[in-house]
Amino acid sequence: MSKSSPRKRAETHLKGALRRMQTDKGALAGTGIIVILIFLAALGRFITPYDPNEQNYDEMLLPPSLSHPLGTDQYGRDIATRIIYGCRYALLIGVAVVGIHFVVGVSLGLLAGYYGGYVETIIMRLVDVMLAIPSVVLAVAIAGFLGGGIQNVIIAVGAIGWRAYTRLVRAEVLSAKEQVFVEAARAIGCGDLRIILRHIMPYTMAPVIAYTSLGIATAILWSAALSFLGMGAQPPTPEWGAMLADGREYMQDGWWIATFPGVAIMVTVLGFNFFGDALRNALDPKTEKRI
Amino acid sequence: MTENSILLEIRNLKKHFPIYKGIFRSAAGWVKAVDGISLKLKKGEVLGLVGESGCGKTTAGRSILRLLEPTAGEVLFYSHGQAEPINVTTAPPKVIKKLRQDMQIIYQDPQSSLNERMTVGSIVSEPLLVHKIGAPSDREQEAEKLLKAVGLEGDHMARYPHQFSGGQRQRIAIARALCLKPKLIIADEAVSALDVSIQAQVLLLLKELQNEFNLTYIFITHDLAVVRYITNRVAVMYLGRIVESAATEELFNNPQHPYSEALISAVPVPDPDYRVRRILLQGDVPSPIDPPPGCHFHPRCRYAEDICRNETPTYRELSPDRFVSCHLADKLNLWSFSK
Amino acid sequence: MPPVLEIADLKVFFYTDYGVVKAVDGVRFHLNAGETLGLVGESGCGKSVTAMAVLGLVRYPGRIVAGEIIYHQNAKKVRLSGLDPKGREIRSIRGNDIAMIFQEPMTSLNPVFTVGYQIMEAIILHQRLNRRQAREAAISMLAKVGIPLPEQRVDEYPHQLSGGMRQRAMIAMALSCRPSILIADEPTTALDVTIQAQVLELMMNLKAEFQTSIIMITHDLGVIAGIADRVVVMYLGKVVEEAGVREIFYNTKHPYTQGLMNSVPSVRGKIRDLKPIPGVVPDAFALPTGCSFQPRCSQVSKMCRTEAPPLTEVGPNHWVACWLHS
Amino acid sequence: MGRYLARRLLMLLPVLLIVTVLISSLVYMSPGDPVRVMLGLRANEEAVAKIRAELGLDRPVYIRYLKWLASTVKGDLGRSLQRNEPVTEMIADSLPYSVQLAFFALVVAVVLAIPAGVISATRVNTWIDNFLSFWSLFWVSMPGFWVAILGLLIFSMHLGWFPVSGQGGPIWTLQGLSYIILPGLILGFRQVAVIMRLIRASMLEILSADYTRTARSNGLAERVVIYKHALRNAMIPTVTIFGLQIPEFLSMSVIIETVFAWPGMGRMLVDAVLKRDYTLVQGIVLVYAVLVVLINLLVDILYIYIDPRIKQE
Repeated sequence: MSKSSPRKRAETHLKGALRRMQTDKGALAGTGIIVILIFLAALGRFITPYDPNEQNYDEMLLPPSLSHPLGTDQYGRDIATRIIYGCRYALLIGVAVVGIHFVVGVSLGLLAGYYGGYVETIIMRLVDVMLAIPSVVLAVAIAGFLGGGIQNVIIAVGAIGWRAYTRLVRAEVLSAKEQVFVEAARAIGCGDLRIILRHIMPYTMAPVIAYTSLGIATAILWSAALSFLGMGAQPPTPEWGAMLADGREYMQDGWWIATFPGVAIMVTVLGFNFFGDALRNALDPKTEKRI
Repeated sequence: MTENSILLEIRNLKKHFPIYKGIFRSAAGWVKAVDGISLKLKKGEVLGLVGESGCGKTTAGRSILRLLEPTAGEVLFYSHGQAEPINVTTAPPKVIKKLRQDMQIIYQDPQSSLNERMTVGSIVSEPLLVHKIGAPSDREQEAEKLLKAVGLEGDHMARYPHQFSGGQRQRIAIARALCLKPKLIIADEAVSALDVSIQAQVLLLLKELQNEFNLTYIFITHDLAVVRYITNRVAVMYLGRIVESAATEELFNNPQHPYSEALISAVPVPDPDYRVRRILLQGDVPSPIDPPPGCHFHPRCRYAEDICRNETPTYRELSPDRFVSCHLADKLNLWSFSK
Repeated sequence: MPPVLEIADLKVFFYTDYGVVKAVDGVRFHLNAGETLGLVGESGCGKSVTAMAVLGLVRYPGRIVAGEIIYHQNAKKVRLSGLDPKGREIRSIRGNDIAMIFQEPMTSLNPVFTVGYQIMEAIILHQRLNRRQAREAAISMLAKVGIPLPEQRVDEYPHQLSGGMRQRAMIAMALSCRPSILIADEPTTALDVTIQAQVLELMMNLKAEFQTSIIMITHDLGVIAGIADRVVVMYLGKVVEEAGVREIFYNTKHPYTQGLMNSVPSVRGKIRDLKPIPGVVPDAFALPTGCSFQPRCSQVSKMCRTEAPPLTEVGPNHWVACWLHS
Repeated sequence: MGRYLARRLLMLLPVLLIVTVLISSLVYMSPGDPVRVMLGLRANEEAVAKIRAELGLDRPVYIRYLKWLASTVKGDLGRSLQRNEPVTEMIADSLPYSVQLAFFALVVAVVLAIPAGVISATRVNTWIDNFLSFWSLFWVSMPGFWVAILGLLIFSMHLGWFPVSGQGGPIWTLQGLSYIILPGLILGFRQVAVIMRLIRASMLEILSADYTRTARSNGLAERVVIYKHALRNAMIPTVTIFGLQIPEFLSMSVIIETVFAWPGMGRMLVDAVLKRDYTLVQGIVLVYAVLVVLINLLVDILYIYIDPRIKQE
């Protein structure tokens, strides 16, 4: 009904999306969580009086209290402090990993979708190969062989997630190519580069951008999993996954050790998922099936 | 240059699409979308290319502009008073780019032929930018002038396509097509998606612009009433071939090909007293992958004889400027609609 | 002829995020037994929504907010507008007493079931036949609508049929329970003109055989002129003119109907100049005051701007909603 | 149909071949010497050299790869560097456990997700839809290993409902079942979330499709329209995307297996990586790839059954 009524028409695509997002509770919650996360990552050190790594054997395994709101771990370190310092790692890993995914995935997707033929065959076979190996299996293999450390986690998780972007972008480019405006651009004499950058790219970006937020969530989950398995950030780095792994043996002595880092991961991931979900719905309710 | 000189000549143009099958994706067959069409187009003429869906009219239009690579044949474009025409089918990319200034296209669906992410101003002036014509401010002025010429306001420049109705979008598309001052415009079902009252507005506009800018049109459509209204000459296509071409009124009054006859008789007439028994064709259009032998139309033709089943009819000039591709053309007494 | 369907003061509104769209705003017409009623108008005039309302198929965010839809089932009067849209009563009427065919033959059949199965489903539901009998009935319906090799086609999937064949299958499905009313929503718009001629001919033949009354929704005045007995013209959710088909074409009263007539070229007769209606259809969320056609009307008066004209009878069975004629 | 499957099978071979190249090169490029890990830091050079020669590690990379490939084709994946047992046998021992767990979880997922997705789509924007949507987003956002740990902590250690971890015999015995329930449910619930979202999205689109309108206009009951006409169509995109989700599903199972000390392939993989048991890792990754590829083939077969348009090909 009334698919293009002028009232609706008066909004630009982006404005409409923003308006829809403002009324979406999930989007508000997501935005709130992300803002808090960025705030803690930037200014968290000024909030907490403790050092994240200093061991204090007088205060081992203390339950949550006023001075240690989330308790202390087996080395007497304040868990709240470590979680606050962990925000930086979560954001750093999430953004860096998605950066790799975005650059690699989007350019391969554009190439495959636009040129087709052999270029497409080669790229998509490569994606098939990558899709044949379960992501954690591959990430575990890569991280395991590269050795631990944040940097290697980023490489390992970065190496596996781009395939989703390639598929997504390629599908979008193929649908863009069926849009008459792309042929219309050729009809007025546009070259390949202009068509890709000016006409196709903007068309494909809406779902990709929404997916990016979901991608950050996934990247944080995977990297925490790697750290948890002992192939990522190494103790005493206050990375959430590593904290969990570290405190796992003490969980019968103190439920708080394993619980709160997990809550931190969950809330962060939930925030990015909320935001990405809302963004995706706002930009195009139909993209869900294309991924 | 006289008004009657040739602008475009199409010689035996073909476009076949391969159908891939199997592991090695070898071509298992061909869709003969356009299978050898020849036409001449004079300057200032409006040529209608009509036929039902799948007859190849749209593919023909795109092959003429070389938005699709033709499989065979020649498209000769006589521009800039040169004695030697440009062969569009073989011209190098540079020449093609230059040629885009002379040949433009308007599409059927104004929803998808305009880039949603660009403002109307930049859509209309993009051709100038691509061909590096004028300074930015000139281009903007030109775009504004064009928008006014097609009946829109100058202050629509900063808006986006989705803020306009279907008819207005089609006006924007027309402004873009006019931007490079082309000599030839191919209108591919340009008014088919529009509501009746809006369609009439756009048809009138196209007619006005033709006089104003001295344009030549190829009007691709399935709507015979529109064709009769706007064209001087018509070519009727069936399964990738032209079965008949003639001056518009000639064709509508005295079709010489059984398909044209049936096609015209099938069009509903907005007049309750016009009662006529229609010629009902049997069955559907056959697949262009495996068209019937002989005359493509023979399985549905009520006059078909043995020769039609076995021999492909030649496309011949029956009388001056009147071409038919039917074995029986001069023997049949087809329905005359001239009363 | 007694009426089989009466619609009075029907209002269907859509409550969207952007505001209320009065898609159907006080529509009034009736359908007589055995006649073909043409419902004409451009996109967005509410003709399809009216049809959907008859069967209770208006979907969220749309709602029937007022009006009566009365169906004369033999001697009984059934008030369709009062029935629960998901309830048993309306369902026993859908497809059985009142059937519908739609514009898009390509998407109107379920791709995962065979054509025969989809026809049988309605037959089994409404006629209490067993599977074998229903299958026989489906095959004979397919034969009736001119589908070659019906015993074979009955087991084929929609994608194996051409557009024309699918529309025939839709007609077979719609007529399989011998409905007394067939609502055809732009049934030939998506078809090629030679196929359209076949399908229209088929519909008219079957109408005679099955004694079905038809509401033919279309924007094509040619189709209307060819098959309708009576015509209702709609603009922006309202009926602007209603009359017999010759009366509508030769004694056109409403300026909008006149504008439509002057906008269509024809393959017959003298080539006339087109005189299109100026302007565009107004924003559905902000309808003009008074007569909704007044911003585009060439014969507008002061009255038109302030007050909506009522539908009045200007000749025998000729109704017009225009201040020029009251 | 047979030819279609044959073609699909044939297309899988190059994919698997490239997978072997990929994992082998990963192994060869990685730093650290497995022999030294085996023998400890204080091993003397001679012993190292000897073992290297024994294992064929002194040969050029491509020869090692080709030899490995040749024996792999014959079903011999080499010997574990750590335990000196045949990798093939080790995998054959652990694979059934992984399959059991995955199967249990999938059954849980499908049984719960389909009604949840349908309910969500048919009651769009009501409290139940919002609740289910939130619930699914919640599950997708929770780190699997953390849920597993919490589950262990609460249900096994604290409440004592289930055994703490490990595996307790065939799952058709009560004891075996008691071991699989917790990891199986945790693995399954995440998939419920994923599948439910897919079904909801495609149902929403299909419920406003033209053919749904046709079904309604024929007088079919809403229940028939939803569960027969719409759901069957909604399964098409759902199955497609679910096929793409298989690797993620197996990924999660690796983590769950590790936390619950489930004696499957996933746990063995993590172990092997930590101990730099390259031959074992190579073997397991290959088997995982074969699994993914085979499940995708199964999905394709399912697809033929659901979507009649495929049969035509």
